[in-house]
Amino acid sequence: MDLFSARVVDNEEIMPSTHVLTLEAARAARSASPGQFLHIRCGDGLSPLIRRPMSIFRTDGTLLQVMIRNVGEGSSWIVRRQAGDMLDCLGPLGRGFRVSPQARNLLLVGGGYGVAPLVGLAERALARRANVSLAVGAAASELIFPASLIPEEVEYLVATDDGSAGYRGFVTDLIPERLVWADAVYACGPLAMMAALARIMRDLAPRKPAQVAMEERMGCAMGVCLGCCIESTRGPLRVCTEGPVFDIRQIVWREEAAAIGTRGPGVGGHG
Amino acid sequence: MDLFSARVVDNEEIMPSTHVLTLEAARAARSASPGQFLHIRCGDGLSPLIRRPMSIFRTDGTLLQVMIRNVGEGSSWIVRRQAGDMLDCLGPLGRGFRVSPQARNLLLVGGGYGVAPLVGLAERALARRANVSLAVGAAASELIFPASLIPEEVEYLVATDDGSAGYRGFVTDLIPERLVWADAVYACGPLAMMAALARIMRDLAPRKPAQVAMEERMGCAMGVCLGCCIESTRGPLRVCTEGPVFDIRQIVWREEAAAIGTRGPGVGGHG
Amino acid sequence: MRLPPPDPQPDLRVEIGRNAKLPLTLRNPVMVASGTFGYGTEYARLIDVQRLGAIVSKGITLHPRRGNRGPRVVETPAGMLNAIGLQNVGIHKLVSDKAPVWAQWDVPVIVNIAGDSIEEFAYMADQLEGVPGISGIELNISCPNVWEGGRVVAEDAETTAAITEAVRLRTGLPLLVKISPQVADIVSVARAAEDGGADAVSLINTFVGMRIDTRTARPVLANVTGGLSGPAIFPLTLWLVYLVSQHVGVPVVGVGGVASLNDALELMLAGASAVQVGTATFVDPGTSLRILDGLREAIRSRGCASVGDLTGLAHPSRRAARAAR
Amino acid sequence: MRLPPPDPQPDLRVEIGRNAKLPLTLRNPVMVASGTFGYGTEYARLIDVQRLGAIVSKGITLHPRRGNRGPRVVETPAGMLNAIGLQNVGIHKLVSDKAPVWAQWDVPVIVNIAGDSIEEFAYMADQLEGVPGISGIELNISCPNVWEGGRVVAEDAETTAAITEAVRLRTGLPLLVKISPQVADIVSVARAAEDGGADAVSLINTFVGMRIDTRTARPVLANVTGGLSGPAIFPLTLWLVYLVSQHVGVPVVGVGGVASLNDALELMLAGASAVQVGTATFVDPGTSLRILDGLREAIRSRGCASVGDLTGLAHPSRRAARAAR
Ligand SMILES: Cc1cc2nc3c(=O)[nH]c(=O)nc-3n(C[C@H](O)[C@H](O)[C@H](O)COP(=O)(O)OP(=O)(O)OC[C@H]3O[C@@H](n4cnc5c(N)ncnc54)[C@H](O)[C@@H]3O)c2cc1C
Ligand SMILES: Cc1cc2nc3c(=O)[nH]c(=O)nc-3n(C[C@H](O)[C@H](O)[C@H](O)COP(=O)(O)OP(=O)(O)OC[C@H]3O[C@@H](n4cnc5c(N)ncnc54)[C@H](O)[C@@H]3O)c2cc1C
Ligand SMILES: Cc1cc2nc3c(=O)[nH]c(=O)nc-3n(C[C@H](O)[C@H](O)[C@H](O)COP(=O)(O)O)c2cc1C
Ligand SMILES: Cc1cc2nc3c(=O)[nH]c(=O)nc-3n(C[C@H](O)[C@H](O)[C@H](O)COP(=O)(O)O)c2cc1C
Ligand code: FES
Ligand code: FES
Repeated sequence: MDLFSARVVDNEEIMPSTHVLTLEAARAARSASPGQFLHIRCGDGLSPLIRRPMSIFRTDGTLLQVMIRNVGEGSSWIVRRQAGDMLDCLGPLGRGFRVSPQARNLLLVGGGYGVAPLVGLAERALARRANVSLAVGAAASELIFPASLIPEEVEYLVATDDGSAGYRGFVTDLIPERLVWADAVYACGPLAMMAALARIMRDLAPRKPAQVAMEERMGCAMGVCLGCCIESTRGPLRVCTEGPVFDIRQIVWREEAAAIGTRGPGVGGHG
Repeated sequence: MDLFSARVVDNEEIMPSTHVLTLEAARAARSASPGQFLHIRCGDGLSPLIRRPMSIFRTDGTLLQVMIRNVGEGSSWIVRRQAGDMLDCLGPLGRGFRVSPQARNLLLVGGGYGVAPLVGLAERALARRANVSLAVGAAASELIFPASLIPEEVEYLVATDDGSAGYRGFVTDLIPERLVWADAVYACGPLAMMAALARIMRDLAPRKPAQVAMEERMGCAMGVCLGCCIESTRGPLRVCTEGPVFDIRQIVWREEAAAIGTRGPGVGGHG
Repeated sequence: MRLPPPDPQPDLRVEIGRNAKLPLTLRNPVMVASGTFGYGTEYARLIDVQRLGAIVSKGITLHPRRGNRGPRVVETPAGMLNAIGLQNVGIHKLVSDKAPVWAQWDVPVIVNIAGDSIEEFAYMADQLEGVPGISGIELNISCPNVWEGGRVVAEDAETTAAITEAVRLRTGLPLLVKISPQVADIVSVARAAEDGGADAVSLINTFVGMRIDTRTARPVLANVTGGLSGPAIFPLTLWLVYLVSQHVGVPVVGVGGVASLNDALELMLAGASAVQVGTATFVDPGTSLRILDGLREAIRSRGCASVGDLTGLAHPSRRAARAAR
Repeated sequence: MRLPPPDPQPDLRVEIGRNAKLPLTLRNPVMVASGTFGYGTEYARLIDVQRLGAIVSKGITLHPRRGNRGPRVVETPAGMLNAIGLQNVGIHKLVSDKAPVWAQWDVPVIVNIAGDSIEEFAYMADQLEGVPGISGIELNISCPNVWEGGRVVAEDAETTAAITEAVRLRTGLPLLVKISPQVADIVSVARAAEDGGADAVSLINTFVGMRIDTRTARPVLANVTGGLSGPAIFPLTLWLVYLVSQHVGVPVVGVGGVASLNDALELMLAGASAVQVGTATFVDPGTSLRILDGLREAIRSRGCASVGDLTGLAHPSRRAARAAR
């Protein structure tokens, strides 16, 4: 883990509002594992102030790629970077996916930019001759991650809300029938998707290894501010340090906690 | 006066830390008069927040030039702009130099980036066949405004603190002997220089027309915040609206007021 | 074939003046803040000021004031400090020279007044009564010499109630009371204003801050301290609006750091009935009108009929009510 | 030929602990703030933490705490809000697991403690007494539940004095008292800390703020409010340091928005003897050490012999003294 300035060597818009930036970042590229992330400064001024966490998408030799969805001030600054610009990065951070050498058949489940860490994971798994199936969900076909960017050996399953591509419905609907085949499940995407997956795993395959990459708003990404904690069966855990990848059964899904009325001042106040 | 987005067509470093930016700004270029200024936004974020006032250096058809000395956050952002970039400008603002049609011999006195509005003034004066003498002071020769950027017809007098170019001493030392020749005097530069000039004018030519372009920190530059007021014999006046060019005899020079001990909470508080 | 009738325009009107003889209906909730829009004429060359919900004019005192020495403003991260010192033309000149211009305008002008005593506030209200072109009064009881050795001297609940009552007795105009964020108990000050007869409370005035010039080792502002405004203070404004609006019945006007449509929406969800744009106008003179245009769209896309439907939606009570429906 | 002796290194040392049995001499005035540097170990992989003047550890309570639900942080213009809720390992684990690590370090660690009562503060001080690796105590009396219906409940002069006295009686360690900016009279609170036996006052903790998610119409933070930190608050910190340092005799530690050498210099000129860097470390982990390096150069170029010569130079009294010389 390092603080480094990476040169942008390429910036490609791979689908609407989603860019892949290729960075010259030898040390980070060599040490990164799928599921880890960078904490990226967006500009050199005071706004936006806080860095933005972005998964490592792929690495290749001295190059490292991130896939950025333009959703706000920080990400829109990043996607405007061009070849030659420098990007101030901290990372690789956190704990990535843990894949047991025994796992032969990997089922990957993604939604939105959650596909990013899964592609890197798929490439690593293929390299050691595992079989990979990647199921991806999106609102409509134009938001589906382009198949051309996924290794051919990967079985690519698509679900869209409106049925404009692949299966019509939730990507999690595709999971049950593939659970017998899968030795392990890895997911990254919207909270609701991962929570649904957690229910499926609990009901249908309570002992099958399954991991999820979680998200939370971050301050430091170094484990000191405790800003990114989520509830787990072991108490609060830091997404930036104990995560972002967790065992799916460790997570206390926020839905209940977020019910109306349960929000309000905590006993500990600020700080 | 307009709020407009101007395309940068050129950015040249004319001397160390000093750039001339050429902007495509037809309306402003046509309506501007020497001594007026633009209020320029430095970046599109929240820091730096407040625009920076910059004199209009020269205009030519649809083009307008500003000369920027890189002294801090805002100016350093501006000098990093390149051809093709857009600059968010408000202006032309304020009242420029007022030159009576009778004035045949114009004595211009500048220091630092204060030369900027004087060059534009000189060009206008030459166009109506006046004689122009421009005296410029700087700490050392490398900080002297390049003679190549000044019309040939202008008599160019130089003074440096260290004598590395021209006269050794203050530029104001050059003024007394030229006062008989001059029909009017126009100055822009550091406060101390203009205050010294004011004393010379009072003592040697108390009735000769003389104007100074003043500076003060600005908020709005539109006359509403009253942030830029300076003391005049008529009470507080807004540099952005009644100025930046004032009759030299109107100004109450701040030196006395700035003496130790006289600062402190005013009766009116904030707001 | 007949086209369906156009979507009804959302109702942007805001009423201020429950207790006033002359209640004021703003056409929309986007005003510009006192001290950041002069006497309203200056920006008229640049933007269509007539579209604003209201203009609050520069704080006026009984006698003309010269203000503080310069420098009077300095920048800070995402903000600025000002120590203008209430430079103004005095109330008599305002009535004689400014009000007649305003009387020709569509946009209502609210006059921000600062008195040295209860009597002076009352006298000033008297002077404004019945003057064409003046549509409301905003009491600036928070500005002068807020801090004296660190103590908040100007604004406690009693003083606030006393000033408000005295002005209320003299004026039929809608009465806004502008409150400083740096009081010991802002809820009780706001309530005192309400009890004293205010038609609305404007939250907030600036926070005390300073900057030092490290080259000269001296305060940048001649006045040493200045009032902090701009986006930097927005989260503080938002909390105080959220807090106070749960404890008063009159409309709350949110002011402090508003720079975007999103900021304005946050304030309204927090309980503001209207907003004032201040420092952001210096940065981008089009801010207030852009917020206004965006607000119309935002209300429509949320399926609301009127802007008031947004007010306070983030409050636990409103959330519970929504959930129960 | 002999070379002239090198320029003497400016003296960066700062003494804290006039009233303590075990006074602490910091090698330099650049510390890192509580809650922004964990237990000191985390950033050790990234920067040379041993060069810091001191590390203030995350606020600790008697019993371990789980903290608030998430989201716990949200960004604001040039700042951030946090509502961590004092998640920490509890004082016993701090003593058994963290202190032994610190005992091996060059850099002194100051433990920030938060009690629920005077007795709890005193008990915690007892637990820290004589523990190798712990070089000082910072009392965090400003953090929990600062606001209750808008009233400042935690921190008035009496409570501050009582807590400080109780801890002073139990500890020989240097004692810093950290003060909230949102008290009715900050000078009297700081004086109460001094009178109670504090060796220094740390100014300031965060300001209460909030953000609302306009899509969901709900507060972003699960806790509704959070504490505002970062550059946005710097001008407010600076003023309070300038104000308080003219009224207390003990060193003032400036904290709140420090992000650059210039900020640190402004604080020292305003009267701070040392500074703490907090949020800026998240933005750029090298901030504190860069300030340290720059400070050395800045002192030398001003012709000062020691860092203490800068402290308070912007005060009128110091200015007058300089002018008289
Ligand atoms: C471990 C991790 C990995 C991520 N990987 C990717 C990735 O590979 N590609 C990608 O496009 N996005 C990724 N994200 C989400 C990304 O961090 C947010 O989209 C981004 O921070 C939004 O910033 P913004 O300024 O563009 O948006 P704004 O909405 O303006 O952000 C406002 C604030 O909210 C925070 N925020 C908003 N959404 C999120 C979010 N989903 N997660 C964390 N903080 C948020 C921002 O950090 C910022 O403080 C990841 C998030 C985490 C936690
Ligand atoms: C009417 C007018 C015309 C000017 N014309 C020119 C010009 O043609 N070329 C040029 O290089 N400079 C000019 N200046 C000065 C220029 O505005 C400042 O150098 C610039 O604002 C500094 O900003 P900064 O962020 O780079 O520096 P910083 O020192 O970081 O600025 C910090 C703050 O101080 C203010 N400030 C600092 N110095 C000045 C100053 N001298 N005048 C006003 N505000 C200041 C800035 O606006 C900002 O708010 C002019 C100033 C005025 C008032
Ligand atoms: C995430 C976070 C956690 C904090 N936790 C504590 C704490 O436990 N105890 C404390 O006294 N202050 C705490 N603070 C306040 C800081 O120590 C500091 O006073 C404040 O952040 C202002 O400084 P800054 O602007 O440099 O961050 C915390 C601040 C942040 C941002
Ligand atoms: C330059 C300036 C002058 C101000 N003058 C006044 C004033 O005369 N009366 C008043 O009540 N508020 C005054 N204010 C405060 C603003 O009306 C407003 O409350 C404050 O600036 C916060 O809003 P903002 O962050 O949008 O600017 C002034 C603010 C600024 C920046
Ligand atoms: S982001 Fe600070 S602990 Fe995870
Ligand atoms: S800068 Fe606002 S009045 Fe001149």
